[in-house]
Amino acid sequence: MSTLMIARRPALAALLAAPALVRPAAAQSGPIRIGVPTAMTGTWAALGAQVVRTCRLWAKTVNADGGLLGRPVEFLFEDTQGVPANCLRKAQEMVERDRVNILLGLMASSEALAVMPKLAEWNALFISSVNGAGSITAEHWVPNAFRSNISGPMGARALALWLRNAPQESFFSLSLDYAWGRSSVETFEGLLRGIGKRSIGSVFAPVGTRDYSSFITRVRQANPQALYIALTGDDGTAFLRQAAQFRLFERMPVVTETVDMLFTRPAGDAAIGLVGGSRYSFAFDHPANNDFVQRFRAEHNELPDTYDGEQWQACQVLAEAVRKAGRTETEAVVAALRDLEMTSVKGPLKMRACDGQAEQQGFVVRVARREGIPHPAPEVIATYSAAEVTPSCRASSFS
Amino acid sequence: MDPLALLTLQALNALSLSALLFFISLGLTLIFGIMRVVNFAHGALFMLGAYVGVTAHNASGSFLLSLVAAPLAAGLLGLAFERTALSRLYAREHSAFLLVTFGLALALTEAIRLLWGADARQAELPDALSGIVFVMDEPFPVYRLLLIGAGVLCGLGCWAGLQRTRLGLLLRAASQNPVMTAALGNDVGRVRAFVFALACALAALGGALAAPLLSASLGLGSNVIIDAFVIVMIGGMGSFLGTAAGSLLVGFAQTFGNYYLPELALGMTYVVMIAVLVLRPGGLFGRPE
Amino acid sequence: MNLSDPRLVLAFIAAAGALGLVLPAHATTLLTEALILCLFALSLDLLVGHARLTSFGHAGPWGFGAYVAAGMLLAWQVPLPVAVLAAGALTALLAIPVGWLCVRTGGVAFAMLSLAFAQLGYAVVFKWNAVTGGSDGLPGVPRAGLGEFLAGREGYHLLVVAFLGAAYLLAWGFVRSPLGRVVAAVRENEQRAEALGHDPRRIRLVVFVLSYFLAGVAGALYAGFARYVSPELFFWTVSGHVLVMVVLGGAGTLVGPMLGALALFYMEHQLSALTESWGLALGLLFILVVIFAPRGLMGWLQAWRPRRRDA
Amino acid sequence: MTLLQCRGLSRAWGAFRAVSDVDLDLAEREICAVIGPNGAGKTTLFAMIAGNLRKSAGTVRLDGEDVTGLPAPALARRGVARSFQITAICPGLSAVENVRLGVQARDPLRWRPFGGAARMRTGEARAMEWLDRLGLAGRAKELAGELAHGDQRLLEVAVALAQEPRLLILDEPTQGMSLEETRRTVELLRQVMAESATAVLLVEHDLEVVFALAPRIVVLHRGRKIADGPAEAVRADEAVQQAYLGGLG
Repeated sequence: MSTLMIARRPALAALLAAPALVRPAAAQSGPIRIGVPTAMTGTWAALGAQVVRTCRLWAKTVNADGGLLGRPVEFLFEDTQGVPANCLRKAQEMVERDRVNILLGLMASSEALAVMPKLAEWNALFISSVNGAGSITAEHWVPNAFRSNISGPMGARALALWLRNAPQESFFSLSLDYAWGRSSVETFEGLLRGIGKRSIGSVFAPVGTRDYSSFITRVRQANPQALYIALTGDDGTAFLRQAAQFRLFERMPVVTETVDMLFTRPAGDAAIGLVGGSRYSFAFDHPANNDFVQRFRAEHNELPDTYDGEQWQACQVLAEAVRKAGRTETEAVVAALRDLEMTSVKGPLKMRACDGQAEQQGFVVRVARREGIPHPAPEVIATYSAAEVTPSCRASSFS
Repeated sequence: MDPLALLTLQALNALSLSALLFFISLGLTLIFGIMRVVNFAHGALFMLGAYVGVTAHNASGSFLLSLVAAPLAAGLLGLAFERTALSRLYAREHSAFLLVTFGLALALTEAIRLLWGADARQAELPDALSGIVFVMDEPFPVYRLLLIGAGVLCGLGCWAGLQRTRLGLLLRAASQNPVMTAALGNDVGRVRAFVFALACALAALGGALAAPLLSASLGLGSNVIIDAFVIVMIGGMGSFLGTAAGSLLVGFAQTFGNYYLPELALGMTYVVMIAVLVLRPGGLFGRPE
Repeated sequence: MNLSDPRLVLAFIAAAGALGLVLPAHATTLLTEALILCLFALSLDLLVGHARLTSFGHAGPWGFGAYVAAGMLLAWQVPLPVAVLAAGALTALLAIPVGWLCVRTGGVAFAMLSLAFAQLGYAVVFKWNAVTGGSDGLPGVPRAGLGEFLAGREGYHLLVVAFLGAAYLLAWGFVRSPLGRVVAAVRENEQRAEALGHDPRRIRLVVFVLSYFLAGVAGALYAGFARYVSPELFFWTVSGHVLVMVVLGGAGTLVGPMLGALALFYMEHQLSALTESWGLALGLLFILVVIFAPRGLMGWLQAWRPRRRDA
Repeated sequence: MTLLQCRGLSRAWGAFRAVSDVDLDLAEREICAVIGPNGAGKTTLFAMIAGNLRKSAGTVRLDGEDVTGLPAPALARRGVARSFQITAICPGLSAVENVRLGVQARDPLRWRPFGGAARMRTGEARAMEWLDRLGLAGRAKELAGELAHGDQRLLEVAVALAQEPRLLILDEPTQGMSLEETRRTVELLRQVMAESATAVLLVEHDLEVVFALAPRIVVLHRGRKIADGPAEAVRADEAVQQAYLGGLG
């Protein structure tokens, strides 16, 4: 049983080698190489750390019982800092130097959008494990691209379905002025109309905003019955902390498209009461999920967060497709992925052929103080069927 | 919320942002004023201050102690860096400093990631500081009032230090004419070491004060440096008064800009910066080189 | 063996071209990107090395050239070489008003003004979703009108080598031309330059426009290379990066910055492949290089011969 | 034909009137020295004439053309060359390169962005001639910044002469030079003035040099012109002696 190998192929040898370095035919015998060009340093480092630790845990688990198709799984990690230019370079290098034809775990949506047009040229396939931008499986979709994770619009849809029987009527939206923020608010406002509620305005803070006081004052001035925010990472933490200091949440509940412990934990008590869609929750009671949570706590003695769960699911989807295809060539795995049905950490899942989007259940969670957990953590308060939360083929909105 | 309350609230918001920006840019203008050096590592030092502050606060339970620990740690690091690297470069061109501080920024950012890991860190404010006070029956955080107070206090303290004390005289003399100051028997090398350490300490103090608002995270460094550059440029490089004015100008421009025309906010700061630099290359209060 | 002898440098560039045909696929791709960065560093050296105008905003023309070329290639499928030259020309056109405002100042004020313009470019590109695709950028930039070979990896590599060689000759010729000598005079002593009948501001503007032209060409070549442009191209870290390449290589020698670009690109690539904390290693390396190699790599390489500063 | 015609030149900083109401005419090929105690306004007067300093009042006409408002580069292009009180040369370039820039200054194609290699060579040869005449040929390849102070002054004179100007302004050219260098400079200046149509305006404290070179002397005192005429007459003039020569016989 070969142990887990994280190959760091120094490019030095390759670049200086006069005759092209002949790579052993990896196709059928050697390890199954999976490329993960993600943000290990820089502003996205915390998210990248979750992707990397879960890939390592999954490889360890799979290799412990014989690997995939009898071959060990090997992840190649490269740091992109969340910058599309770096991601392109690293991904191309993995494809051309290390004969990688499977890419997972890209961090920023802009990185995914940069890599996707090249998949055909590289004859490689890409499974988005954490990217939320709706356009990945809509106008920018390309064959060989799939998405196992819940998209931004799907999260907003689940939230809207929960809000149908919530008392609040008027909503105000706050997000950052960039692609994900704008599409998230747009989708949410569309869904509000669908459930007979109204949006009384929205504001987009410039990227890099650190002080949210003027936006908190604006929300208070608009005085909605509920506030929708599309903020994550450092921005989410900063807003929650500052809004709590202004006692904003005593006036109105706040809801969000996706609740990650990544930004609710550093917000501390300020996050209690936050309701939102969830792309993955450790609290979802399901045998496959409980097994994963138990393994994760054994390895890291902390609860898996959004990006851990979604990366594990992406690996599960890939494994299922490879087993179904019986080999790892791109065309075979892509064919296997189309209309693939399986059970994942989020319950039943079906990879749609027409746009590669995984049809799966949607969850709504609330952050609360829970016994046995040192910091406020989400609990599942509603689940919605795949049919209810997944947009139609190649669409990112719900007509 | 009636318009007057709104205006007062926004003014207080702007003042608290200006105070934060003042702490951030003070260290940068001090270094530039005295040593004509642009410190690329300023953002990383600010981030270091946030991390050390949060860790000290959680360890000791006292927020005040974190406001001492952070500047101390960064000051010592600054002193060590100045003695080992910077002191060899004073005879060299500006670009040497730029590259050395760029190197320090890269190394320090990665060192922080290795020491504290990738996740954001935070500490809960003590109850005394996390309360609110009602301004025209609208809640306003006590912590932000403290920030404004600390900003004014630190501003007066630095102004008095520079204008009223012998050390202040020495610093100003060294900034205008290092050769002559040295000729008068002062060890300009030690003055520069002290100034660089003090500037690093101030950057870290800014970080420690910002931590309760932002929590300590790896993204802190890169955004802060741009605001600091803008303020120091608008106010006037090396001019203490200019930094205070620049902080207020940018604080109010961002707060009210974000409120009334958020669409243009991102580009507006730079338009203001270009206008000032074109009309007065030395900045509002600085003296052109 | 004088390292800045143009014939030697052109041979060096041609060798890089030939190497690209031999190396394994991914190594060629890396080399192509490195050569584009050489062109970018060369463009900045005209400003920093020859006019002693340290710019903190060289990502401005780089990003602008990339977006103009991407727009032309996506919208009208203009042949790539035409798009690259047109992008350079438009960047040079933009450089006239921008330059007129920047060159009236010097030292740090110039650095900050150039930084402000580049950040303004970042803000505009970030916000103008309809045209620039906002934060998602413009994916799928076609290598139009190049035909089968040139659009391929080796072909594009040779195209970049050709542009780099031409740019080097242009810069080398300019530096030695009568106007180039006047630029040196303005750099050395403005008062003397005025007494010789030259308006320092106008002379600096000429260098500024030429530097922005080459930076625009480099950006456009990058757009064709990566087939993707995003606002990050304008960010200040890119300006910091290319400035480090110039200073690391040795400002004012045209060849030095190109060496600096290769060295920095290669070090970053190697270190990030070997360790996650490549930032720590690279940062410490910069500090050591600045202290022990005062005039950068070129200074170090030519250490045994006193440098003649007629360049 | 009058080359230079200054009428009512004045310059004041607030209340302090550095130069007040000075008229000065200079014919082609005429050599005139301007003397006066320190602070008499000599350098200020020259700065106004050469366009380095804006005038508070007065007009300057060169070859009949009103050049009052023109900046220094425009005047330089009209044939005015000068050296400065504080030596202004290009320290990072070699001595011969400095002088070659002087030769290039009057070349119509001086701003060609490419080529011009042949022009460069002839320019450099011409520059070597000037360096030779000033005894600096030996140090042609050295960086100007590394030359001795006296040599740098010589070099600056060479650069000005290389421009083959119609009006040459020299601001204390021999200040800081050794006796030998001063003698060589005076000899060269006299030779150049004889050969070419260059008019010279000279500021100099060393009276031997003044009387050796300048047939005509203008005396400034507290910004006003108190004497203007042939050297002998001025030497005898009562007011000049009283104000400047301190009653020297």
